[in-house]
Amino acid sequence: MFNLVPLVIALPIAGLLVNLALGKRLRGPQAGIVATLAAGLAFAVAVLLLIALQAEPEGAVVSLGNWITIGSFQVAWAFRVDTLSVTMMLVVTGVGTLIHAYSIGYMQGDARFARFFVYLNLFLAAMLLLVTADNFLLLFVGWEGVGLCSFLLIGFWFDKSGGEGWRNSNAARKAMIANRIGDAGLLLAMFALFWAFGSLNFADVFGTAEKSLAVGAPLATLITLLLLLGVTGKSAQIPLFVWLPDAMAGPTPASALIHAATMVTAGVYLIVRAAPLFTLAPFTQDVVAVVGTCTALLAASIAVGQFDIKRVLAYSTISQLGFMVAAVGLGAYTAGMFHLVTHAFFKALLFMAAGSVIHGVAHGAHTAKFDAQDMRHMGGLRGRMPVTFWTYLAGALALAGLPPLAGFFSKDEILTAAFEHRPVIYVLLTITAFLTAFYIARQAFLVFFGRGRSDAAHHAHDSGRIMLVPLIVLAALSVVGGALNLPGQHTLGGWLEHTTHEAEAGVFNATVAGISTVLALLGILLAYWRYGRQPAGERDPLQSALFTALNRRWWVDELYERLFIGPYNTLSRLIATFDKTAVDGAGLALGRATERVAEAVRRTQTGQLNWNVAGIVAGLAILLLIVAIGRGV
Amino acid sequence: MTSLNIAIAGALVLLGVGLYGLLIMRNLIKIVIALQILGKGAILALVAAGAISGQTNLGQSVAVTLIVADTVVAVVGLALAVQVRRRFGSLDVNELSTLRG
Amino acid sequence: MNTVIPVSLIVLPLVSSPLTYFAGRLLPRQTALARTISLLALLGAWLVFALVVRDYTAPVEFRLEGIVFRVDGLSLLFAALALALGTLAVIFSGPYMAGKTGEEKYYALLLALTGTMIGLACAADLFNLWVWFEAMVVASYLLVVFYREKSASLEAAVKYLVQSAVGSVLVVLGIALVLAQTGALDLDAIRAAGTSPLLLVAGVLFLIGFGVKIAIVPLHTWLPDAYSQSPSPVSAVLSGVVTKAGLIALLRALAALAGFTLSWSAALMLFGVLNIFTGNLLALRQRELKRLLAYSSMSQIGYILFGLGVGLYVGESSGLQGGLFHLLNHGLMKGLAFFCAGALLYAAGRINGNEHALKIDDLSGAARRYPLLALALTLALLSLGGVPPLAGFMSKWQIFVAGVGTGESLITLLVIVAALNSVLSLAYYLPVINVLFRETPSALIERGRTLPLAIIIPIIVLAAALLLVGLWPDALTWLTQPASAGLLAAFGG
Amino acid sequence: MLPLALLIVAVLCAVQAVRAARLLVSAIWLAGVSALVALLLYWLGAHEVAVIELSVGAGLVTVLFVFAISMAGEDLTPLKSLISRPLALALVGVSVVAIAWLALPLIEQPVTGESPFGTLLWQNRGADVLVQIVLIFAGVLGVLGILADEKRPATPGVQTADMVEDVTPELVTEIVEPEKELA
Repeated sequence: MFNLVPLVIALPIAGLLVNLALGKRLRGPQAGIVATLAAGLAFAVAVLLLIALQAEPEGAVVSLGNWITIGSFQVAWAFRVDTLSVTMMLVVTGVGTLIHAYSIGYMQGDARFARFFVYLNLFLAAMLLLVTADNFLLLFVGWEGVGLCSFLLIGFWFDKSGGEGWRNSNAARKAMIANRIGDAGLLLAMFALFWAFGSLNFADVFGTAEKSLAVGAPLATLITLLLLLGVTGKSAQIPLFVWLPDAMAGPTPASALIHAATMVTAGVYLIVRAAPLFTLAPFTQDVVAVVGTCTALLAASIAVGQFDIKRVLAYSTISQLGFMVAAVGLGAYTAGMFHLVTHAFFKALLFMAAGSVIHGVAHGAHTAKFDAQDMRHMGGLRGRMPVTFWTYLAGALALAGLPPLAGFFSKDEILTAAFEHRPVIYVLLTITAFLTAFYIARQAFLVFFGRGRSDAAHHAHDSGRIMLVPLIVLAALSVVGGALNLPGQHTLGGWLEHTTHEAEAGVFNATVAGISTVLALLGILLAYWRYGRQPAGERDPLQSALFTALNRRWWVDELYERLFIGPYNTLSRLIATFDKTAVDGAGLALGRATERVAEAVRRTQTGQLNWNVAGIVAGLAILLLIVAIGRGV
Repeated sequence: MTSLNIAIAGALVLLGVGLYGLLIMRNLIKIVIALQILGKGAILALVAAGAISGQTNLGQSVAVTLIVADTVVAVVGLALAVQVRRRFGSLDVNELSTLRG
Repeated sequence: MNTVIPVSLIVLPLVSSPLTYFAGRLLPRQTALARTISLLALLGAWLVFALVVRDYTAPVEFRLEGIVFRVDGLSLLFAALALALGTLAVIFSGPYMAGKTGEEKYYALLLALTGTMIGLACAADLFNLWVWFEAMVVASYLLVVFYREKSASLEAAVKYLVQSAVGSVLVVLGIALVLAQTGALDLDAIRAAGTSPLLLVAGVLFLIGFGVKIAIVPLHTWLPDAYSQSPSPVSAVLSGVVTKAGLIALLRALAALAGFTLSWSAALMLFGVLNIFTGNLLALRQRELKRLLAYSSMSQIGYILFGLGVGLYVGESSGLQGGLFHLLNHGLMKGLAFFCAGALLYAAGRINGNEHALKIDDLSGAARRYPLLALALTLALLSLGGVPPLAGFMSKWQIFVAGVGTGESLITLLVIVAALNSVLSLAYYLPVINVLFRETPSALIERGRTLPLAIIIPIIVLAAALLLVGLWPDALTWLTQPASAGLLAAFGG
Repeated sequence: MLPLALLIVAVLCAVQAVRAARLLVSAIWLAGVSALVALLLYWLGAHEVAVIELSVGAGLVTVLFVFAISMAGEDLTPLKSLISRPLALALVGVSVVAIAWLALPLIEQPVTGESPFGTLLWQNRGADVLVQIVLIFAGVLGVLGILADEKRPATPGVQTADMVEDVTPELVTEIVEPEKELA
């Protein structure tokens, strides 16, 4: 049964080949159906693997033969079936299939409908290669592949008219560069691994490392720090997170699949996969936890101040990824993976619900220059889009961490782990949890409650069935997803233990759960206070909140001001400066400097023959001088 | 000063004059002339090298080949120069710097 | 092995060259005949090549009129590359060069070029090596300036000629020094004569002299002009093989001066990194496709040099193998990229010399009109950018592994710089791909005509080869392994 | 010290070839260099090389230069060099002095074991001569290709001629009224 694993990758590839070959001949939604079918079959294979694993939880490695042989260095086409990889496969193909189906509705009528599904299938294949690879090199192939698909999908609408197409392709470029910096870290880590262990096979590397390296060995620290660089790129952590908000330029299903549910979690997966190395490097573990925590807090506070419906979710994603990274940094691998799974459910749901809203509002809009993503133009959609609203609500509450929804249990496990090991991190993450509840409730109130604040909002309507069914399925999963790893049962923990060998099972801590629940409720209440009662017509609730605060000197407003507006403004200024100075242009300061140097070097190509010959003579003179100096002048 | 040393010195000085000419001359035909001067230096060097190592024949026979090769290059260069003059109306290499950057 | 077979490997294309010319000349407007003869000659050469490979167990030596030739692993590797790109270029040129003035000269010189390169790879005598080199360069002049009525082509050819000639003279001076010191020109005899500091100077002269053709920085200035102005099939051959012929000649010459292998390896590594860096920077702001590809060649050559340098430094064949592997791969990738550029120019009907006029924006929307072409170009560019699992990644990876494997911190640092440059290089490859898949077709694409089969075949062959080599990198080991082992032995490792 | 004198004069000729304003004059100075180098070679005992250099270098090449100059025309406008002379001098000086300094002291004094020159020439280096044929062939094709005129809108049956036929009228105009085309 384990031998089926190459099929998981082969099926999406088959799907994309069919679409590539027949793309022009397929009419209507056919291309989408082919792609969805391919994804669905891959999911079925993953389920079969799951069943096989029940009998043999240790899993197996399926090798298709040698790939590279360089002297003693060998890399095989080998795929690993174990509880960790199958968990990832299920998430990727399961959520992936739903998003494929949703896209059939969302991308309807797009000029490049078939191409979109080719990209989606390609992404799926690369992501599955990433999670099933049995060695770092094969993992890297998948890693690069998902990056490439992300680039293609972010820039999917690069030919839109006006500045928008330019912005889209710029966003794609930025994502590509931030990712490639991370990739370089991974590449260097692989060099170091090869240099130290002479192999890139997971089993060889981890086995040798555990035997030959002491805890805290500088080599382990170096390698894991380089891996971490890769993680920060792909999983959008500090300092490379800046590409993810811009990545929202892509079509919403791509955002849901790649930039929320799957690709961005690759970093978390990598850390869990390389857990034996990270265990040997306590320093890196601390760095990972700190990076994750800071990212979570920073991103959550930024999410509070956004008006673009997708940007809120983008920052929320960064923040939640921070939670996961912090968890694996604390050594709570199960908690991290648990949150990865539940987050895939509810964040994909939130994105697709947001997509449904955008779709609905955009259809209601009658003017061309209308921003269908601005929440200030929405409001009161509860009645106009009931299915979207209810499913969205399930996702939002799960994200906010209200019991008994999925997010509550997974987040709670992370908080408990932090509470036991690192109180500071616990405090910071709890604040983040409070902010999370606040910003997602703010979004809910702005979008769905009150009265419509634009003409478009009055004319919005719910999306078609093909888009709503995936929403409903994911909503159900968001509600009951916590059952995967209920306190006391630890199904997922016991399952993953076969791979991670993590002995410690998360303990349920009533205090932690209580505090976070109360804070989540407080956050929602606060949001209701500020946004839920918002009379129609006022365009800018945040500004008006500030106005009220100054006018009435109400302590809640002052607190609000102190807590959010001030820091937020400072932060946003900081971020803006950072963005302008460092991230703009080619993507990074490095990019700018590079372009400047490139321009300077370009000038040396004068095109004048005399100078060309001078180059030759100068080269000769310099080499001769070096030789002369070597001779000991 | 033996005649061999003179040949070697000659080769080096001709090399220098030729390279200098290549650097400062802008007329295409004069650049071909500079290449020829370089070639004369190389011929002297080869013959002298053969004599120094006692392989006089070897040095001289390869020098003959060098003369032929140099001539072919000069001929192609001159043909190019004539064509350049037809197209550009000038032999100035500075005119030939449209391809840059 | 019978020496007739290896001799005919060299002689066949050279003898067919005048045949091609006269066939095209004597029968007016019968250039199809010239094309057929050249194609047949190359197919014959392939046959001979297969025979040589079949019987190949150890290097074969033979004397021709008193001068030693040797067919070894490196000769085979290079002959394979030269024949592959030569054959594909002849096929491609069929429709591409049809009806141009001097078509018969074009084919004759293409054959002569291929033949001289094979001869160069087999030469085992220092001066003979130079003569082959010079003959190769002379054969390529007319190919570069084939559009002689275009001023830009003339300009490129002038630079190419003068800079090549300066390099040649420096090589001759180096030969003179070697001759003066050792009294021999046979490479083995020179090696046997032992070392002397004088040979270090000779090596520097070889490095600079052959370096002009290899386009090591700062001797590279002719390269972007010559590559971008030549007819596209010639660009493919120039960047795919001719540049490497300089490298092969340099390796042969330096191998004879084996006493300074460490210095050579250091120089190769440093020039390698310098080339990677400069090439990338120069390519970054290019808007012309062929010029961008030309600059990218510089950086790819840098990887080759770096790999070879690492291999020589540690005296282990893996780095050399990686370098030679990349040499082959670069031939495939860059050949493919230039063929694609040529196909687009053909489609635009713009093949009367304005080869440089192909701006990157002109590719807009090519994927719709020419999906196969766009896919092939994408593959070539991704492979050049080192995206796994394509051929380019495999060889770069092998080079990097060898570099890290030395355990030297300085070399590891250089590997890191080279790896980071791989990141940088995507910054100019990806936008091109992006443009290819744009929705709105450019004027060029919109009016483009359909591509004939003879233009598509080389593109398909090379694209398939790239994929195959990426998925199964061992496919070329039979060429790289003996070549690197032989080279290592020659350098006394 | 005849050879030294020959060398000095040869170098002076070379310098004059670089300095001369008129191309024709420059070409004649080059012929001088060639002739003097040939004499020097003769003095050194390389008789055959000297003869070939005299006939090819001083003879054939000079004729070619004169022919080419008459076709291309004199460019009398004095051109300021693109690279400043001191810089050029420094670059070349460093290279040449470095080679001299590194190489000269290491060359040991000549070993004399002469063998008759002429007999060995072609036997020893036969392959070089064979490759030379390729080289000359390629060069000839190159020149023909470079100088060929564009294909005219074909009058059927008429082949475009090479070089001489096309070039003659232009050559005449160049010689008779060199300024005409410049204007």
